[in-house]
Amino acid sequence: MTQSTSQTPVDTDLNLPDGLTAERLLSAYKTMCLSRALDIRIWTLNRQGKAAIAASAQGHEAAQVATVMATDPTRDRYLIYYRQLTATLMLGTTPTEMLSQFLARDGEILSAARQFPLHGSHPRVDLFSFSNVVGTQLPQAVGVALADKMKNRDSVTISFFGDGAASQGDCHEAMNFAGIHKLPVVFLCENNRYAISVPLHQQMPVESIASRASSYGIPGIEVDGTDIIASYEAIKEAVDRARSGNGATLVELRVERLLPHTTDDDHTRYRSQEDIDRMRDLDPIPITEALLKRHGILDESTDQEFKEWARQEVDNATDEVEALPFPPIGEMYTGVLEEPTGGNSHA
Amino acid sequence: MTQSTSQTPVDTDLNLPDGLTAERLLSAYKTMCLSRALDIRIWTLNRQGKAAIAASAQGHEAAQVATVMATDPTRDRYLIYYRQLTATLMLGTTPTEMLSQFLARDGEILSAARQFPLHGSHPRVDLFSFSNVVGTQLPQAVGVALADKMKNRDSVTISFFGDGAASQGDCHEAMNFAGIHKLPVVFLCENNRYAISVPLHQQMPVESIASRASSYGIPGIEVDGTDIIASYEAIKEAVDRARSGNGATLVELRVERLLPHTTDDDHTRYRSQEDIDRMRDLDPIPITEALLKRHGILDESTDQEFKEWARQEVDNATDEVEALPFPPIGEMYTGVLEEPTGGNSHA
Amino acid sequence: MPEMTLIEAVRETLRSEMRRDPDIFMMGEDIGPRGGVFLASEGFVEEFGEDRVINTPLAESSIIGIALGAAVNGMRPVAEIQFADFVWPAINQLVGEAARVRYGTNGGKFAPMTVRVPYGGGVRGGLYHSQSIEVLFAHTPGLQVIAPATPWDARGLLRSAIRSNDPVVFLEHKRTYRLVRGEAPDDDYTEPIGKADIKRAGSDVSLITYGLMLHHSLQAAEMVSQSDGIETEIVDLRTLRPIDAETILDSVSNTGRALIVQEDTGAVSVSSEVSAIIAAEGFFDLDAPVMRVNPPEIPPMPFSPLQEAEYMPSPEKIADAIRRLAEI
Amino acid sequence: MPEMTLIEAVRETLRSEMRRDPDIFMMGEDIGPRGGVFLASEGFVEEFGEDRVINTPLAESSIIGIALGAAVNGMRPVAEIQFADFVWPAINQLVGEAARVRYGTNGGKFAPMTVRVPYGGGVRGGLYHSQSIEVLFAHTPGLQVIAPATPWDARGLLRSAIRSNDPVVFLEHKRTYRLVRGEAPDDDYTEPIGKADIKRAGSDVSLITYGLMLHHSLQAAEMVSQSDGIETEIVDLRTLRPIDAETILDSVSNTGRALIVQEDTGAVSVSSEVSAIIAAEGFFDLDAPVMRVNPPEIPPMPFSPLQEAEYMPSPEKIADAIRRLAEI
Ligand SMILES: Cc1ncc(C[n+]2csc(CCOP(=O)(O)OP(=O)(O)O)c2C)c(N)n1
Ligand SMILES: Cc1ncc(C[n+]2csc(CCOP(=O)(O)OP(=O)(O)O)c2C)c(N)n1
Ligand SMILES: [Mg+2]
Ligand SMILES: [Mg+2]
Repeated sequence: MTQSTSQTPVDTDLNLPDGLTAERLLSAYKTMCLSRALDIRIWTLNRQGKAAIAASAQGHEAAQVATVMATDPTRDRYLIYYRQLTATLMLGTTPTEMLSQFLARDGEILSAARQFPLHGSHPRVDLFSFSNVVGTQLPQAVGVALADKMKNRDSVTISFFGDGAASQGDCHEAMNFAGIHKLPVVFLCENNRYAISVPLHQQMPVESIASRASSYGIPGIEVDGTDIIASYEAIKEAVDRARSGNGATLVELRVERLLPHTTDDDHTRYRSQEDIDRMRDLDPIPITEALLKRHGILDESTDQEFKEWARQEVDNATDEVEALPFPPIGEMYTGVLEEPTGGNSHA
Repeated sequence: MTQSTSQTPVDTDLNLPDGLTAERLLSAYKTMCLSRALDIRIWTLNRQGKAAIAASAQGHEAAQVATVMATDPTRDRYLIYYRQLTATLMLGTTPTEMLSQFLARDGEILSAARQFPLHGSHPRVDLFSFSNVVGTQLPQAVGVALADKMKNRDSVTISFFGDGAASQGDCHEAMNFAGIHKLPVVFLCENNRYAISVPLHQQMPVESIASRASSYGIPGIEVDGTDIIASYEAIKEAVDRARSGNGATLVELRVERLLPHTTDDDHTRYRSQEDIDRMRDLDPIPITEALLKRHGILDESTDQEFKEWARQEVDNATDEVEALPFPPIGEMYTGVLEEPTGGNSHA
Repeated sequence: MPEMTLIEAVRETLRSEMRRDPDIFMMGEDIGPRGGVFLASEGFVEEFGEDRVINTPLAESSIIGIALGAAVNGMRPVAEIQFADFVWPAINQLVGEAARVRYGTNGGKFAPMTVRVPYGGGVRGGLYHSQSIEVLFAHTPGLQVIAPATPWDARGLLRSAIRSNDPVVFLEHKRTYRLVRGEAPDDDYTEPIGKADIKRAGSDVSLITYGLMLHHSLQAAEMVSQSDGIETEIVDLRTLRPIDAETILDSVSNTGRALIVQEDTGAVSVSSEVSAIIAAEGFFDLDAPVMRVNPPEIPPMPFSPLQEAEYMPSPEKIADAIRRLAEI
Repeated sequence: MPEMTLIEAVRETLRSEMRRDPDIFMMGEDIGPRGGVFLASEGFVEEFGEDRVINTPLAESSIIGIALGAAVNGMRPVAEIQFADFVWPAINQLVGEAARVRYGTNGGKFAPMTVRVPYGGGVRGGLYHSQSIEVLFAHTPGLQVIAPATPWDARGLLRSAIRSNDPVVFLEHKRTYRLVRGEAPDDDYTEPIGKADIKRAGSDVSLITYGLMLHHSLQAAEMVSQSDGIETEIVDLRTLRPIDAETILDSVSNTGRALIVQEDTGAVSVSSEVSAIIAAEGFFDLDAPVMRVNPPEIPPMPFSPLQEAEYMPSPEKIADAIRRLAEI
């Protein structure tokens, strides 16, 4: 996969957009490698009967690291859905935290293993996902942004969603409200051309989701989500716009879903061989690897080092998590409402 | 109201669009007069404590007669909402039928007085409205059109809706599906700039609802809904497109709501005097009257005759309906589900 | 103390809470210059500004979804659904999402939000302005459901609702808005969520009810007291989730007879649950079947005035049921 | 006769009905080439074409709203909601609209439509792939709600549902899909909507249940029969609206004891209603309180495997409840 691209001659004249450095790109690529290794492991754990279900981020990695680089995890907010494994890692979650979700282990940090993987909320970064119900996060993200605007905070809210979610009424209502009130939110669509098995042309009569932005008086940008730099630029522009009080943007990142929808799915039922073949060329890992190598940011030995490191991290995390027990049964009974004695409060 | 316009010199060179004749226009105008007289009476009956609630069609009359003229009541289908009094009359319902809804009388033909006025279904023309829940008719209309397409019928479905309904998720989902499947439906928005008291700029960040058509791969047309001919042309084009198998259209008719939202409302709470004054110039009755007179289609005596006829019709209907009893109490218990003995069936 | 109507109690509570806590804001259709279709926020946009009194587009799912997002991010939204009949598009965000935020994040996020829902019939509202919609909410873990019947309770419970750190569905019966008057002072009292209230003492029959039916039941109780000397104890549930089983069972243990009166249709409803509580935990106290007065199993409720009147459980029908139960 | 799984019974019924009546069509997410996520329509798009097996966008409200529109215009749509947990966005079109079309038009329009909803837990589905959502539907006049537990009933009742001229919510328990096998012949039998079925005869305790819990209850009944000689009569509701009060009351009149077992949380639920029916109309037959086995009042249900197992009413827990009730 990497042999041919590593032959490309080095071109050091890469013009990086504001805020992006060779170091940041390299570190993002490292996270992409980690995400891929973890993703593969999770799939394996499912096949071994250890993980009940998994949705994979394979194909979405460049888009997701670009998103995080374009934002500020110390103050921004991220409403993810199940496919943002790479983004969560890039935001500083650990492979152990992520794996203990898939294996539903004690101490699972997002939801105490009450929820599917990648659902719940994180204590260190403001990343959360309340449910599996596709599209619900869009109005919620708008409300989060509304609160920030009301409180004069300079946070930006990123609402991840898929092409499937774009058909939901909630998507329309959310974008409309954000447009009216010029809210600091970025609607970030990872368009992988499929909602499970339903191809784009059965989901919508238009080619581009971003083109719908005009219905909501906001800018829309469509970008190649396998291009880490172009993605960064588009998202950065949107984030800057939001942060400077100029409202929402709809960004559409065109990516490929390299694996079936989840471990429960078999995409050969509904994807043609041609389609499957075509998508393989759009794997963002070799594409980014080639890009970085071409510009002298990455060399072969660093690349091998990263990949070895990623494997090691994932091995360690697997050992660690597999040794953990399931959450104590009794814990399931608590926390439906605030406990009478204290508990959380805004006050 | 009519004196100044009757002075306008006659211009017989009016170029009427296909399908529209002087006779049709005259008869449409006559229905507008009837609708207006009935509308005024209904408001009075409410003020007398006889009609529980009424929404008025005043201001929407030209748009609604144009819509009916552009369609074919013998085969088309009309999903109305509460503001289509003029359209229902134009479709051949009688003032008596309409009044017995407002007064909830025995024999009320749309819903047996179970529902608010203009809700239920009509036995002679395929006009119906299942609920007061704004926006629900849009997916239903799409389903109706889908059935026609499946059965290879040449019916067109007209889905009336207001600017308020355009914000509902159902509006997005309906138009999207119609776009995908190229269904024979016309989305007919009577945009009167208010959803009860909420003005357009608090409902949406864009100027035109029709502009959203591009999100659904369908044409959008915006037209002055006080201009009966322009409205007819726009709708006719949409109906023809639907009937010839070329799919849906979104037509936006700009109209004014001349009265408060319903008899329960007081629009001086939220409309400026300037806004109220401005709207008075956009009353479609004098506008249409002037147009027809200008082109020699209507003369003063015919106009007086129409208006006198309308008053008489409404008086007769009022007498007739007021003499009717309320529906028998026992009837409320039947018809929730098909009665075991026979009842309706597709078979 | 001055009397006020129930809608006044709601409005004054909203006003004083908005003054007290700048994190509270309101959103809903027509709540701005129009003051809400029931005038619950009359004059509010003038006092608190457009940022805290947000006129929304006609889109209920987003009203709740946006309120939810704001709630988990430090605000205390009070959302208005204009009529209960229009809450259905918002169910996904309310029952599916808001109810489960605290549990699903293991307390990482929580949603202090109040959803005000004018509901109920007897107002010539026909099939789509008369519905009772409490069943699903009362069934859902993670929600609190309040249905006050008096200005006092409306005030004390709306305060508790707004100050709660979890979602509350606050049901206001439209017919009671201007019909019911009572004391509801401006001092800072609250009523506890989850506690029923004995609105009339009696030793012969326990009548459990809520909302408008409390008032019909109080009338019925006077009727049977005068005509037959039957003394009815009336338990006003006030909160439909959680239901106060203790107060219900206490009352039934004194009377031995239970009648549940409800405006909503009976099948799989709040009256079913109250009956089930008694049948399980109060069984040995019972001298007679647990009876219910529910309207007929047809869509609530016809627009026709005679049919609407027939639909509602009237004081007379309730009185008859009390008499029948007392005789068993 | 050959045995088949419950999902096979569903699939074969859909197939034979689609062959029988050209007005039937299907719509839903992934029902095309994917064959539905549970393979209920495997091979259908190949046989019936894209016009009759419509892959929809991810938009539940429109799935039901469009099905409703098609139904009132001469078709018989069978809509699939992929998981019950995703039915909430469609509630407005289903409960608010479809349920009231016949009544609200005084019979002028009616909606012969079936909405298939895979529901229930015990499948490691976590909070959003495990829900039971029957309460609101079972409460709503104008809907028919079916919840079969065996391939035979699935087949006979799905036929009745599709052929009904009014809307049906057809609940298929996901855990039963491949777990439960039984006879379900291809001959054209139907089972009546609204009739419960005695799945086990017994004279000591009446156990009323439905769905997956039927199977747990049958196991429990064998356990207590062998260990304690207690004979449990098991009433499988099969239809949740209308509930078959007669069969329930008949059984209770023989046993004098009633236990209701349900997977859904108990407050304001189907088990409440069954209890209320017995407490009102079977009271004088009762020798003991009406008892219920419900899961805890927490959001159904944790993803963690041990917690999920704890959540579900197990055969052991049901057996314990039978023993306790029989001893009173
Ligand atoms: C409201 C709702 N309907 C259906 C589902 C089942 N489902 C889960 S993911 C999915 C497809 C989502 O597609 P998309 O939004 O494109 O995201 P992707 O998985 O492609 O990243 C569906 C239909 C759901 N989770 N929520
Ligand atoms: C879903 C829903 N929400 C709220 C209402 C209350 N309501 C009735 S009419 C209306 C405004 C509708 O405005 P629009 O669609 O522009 O129609 P118009 O009355 O202006 O013709 C509102 C908010 C409703 N009927 N349905
Ligand atoms: Mg996708
Ligand atoms: Mg309007």
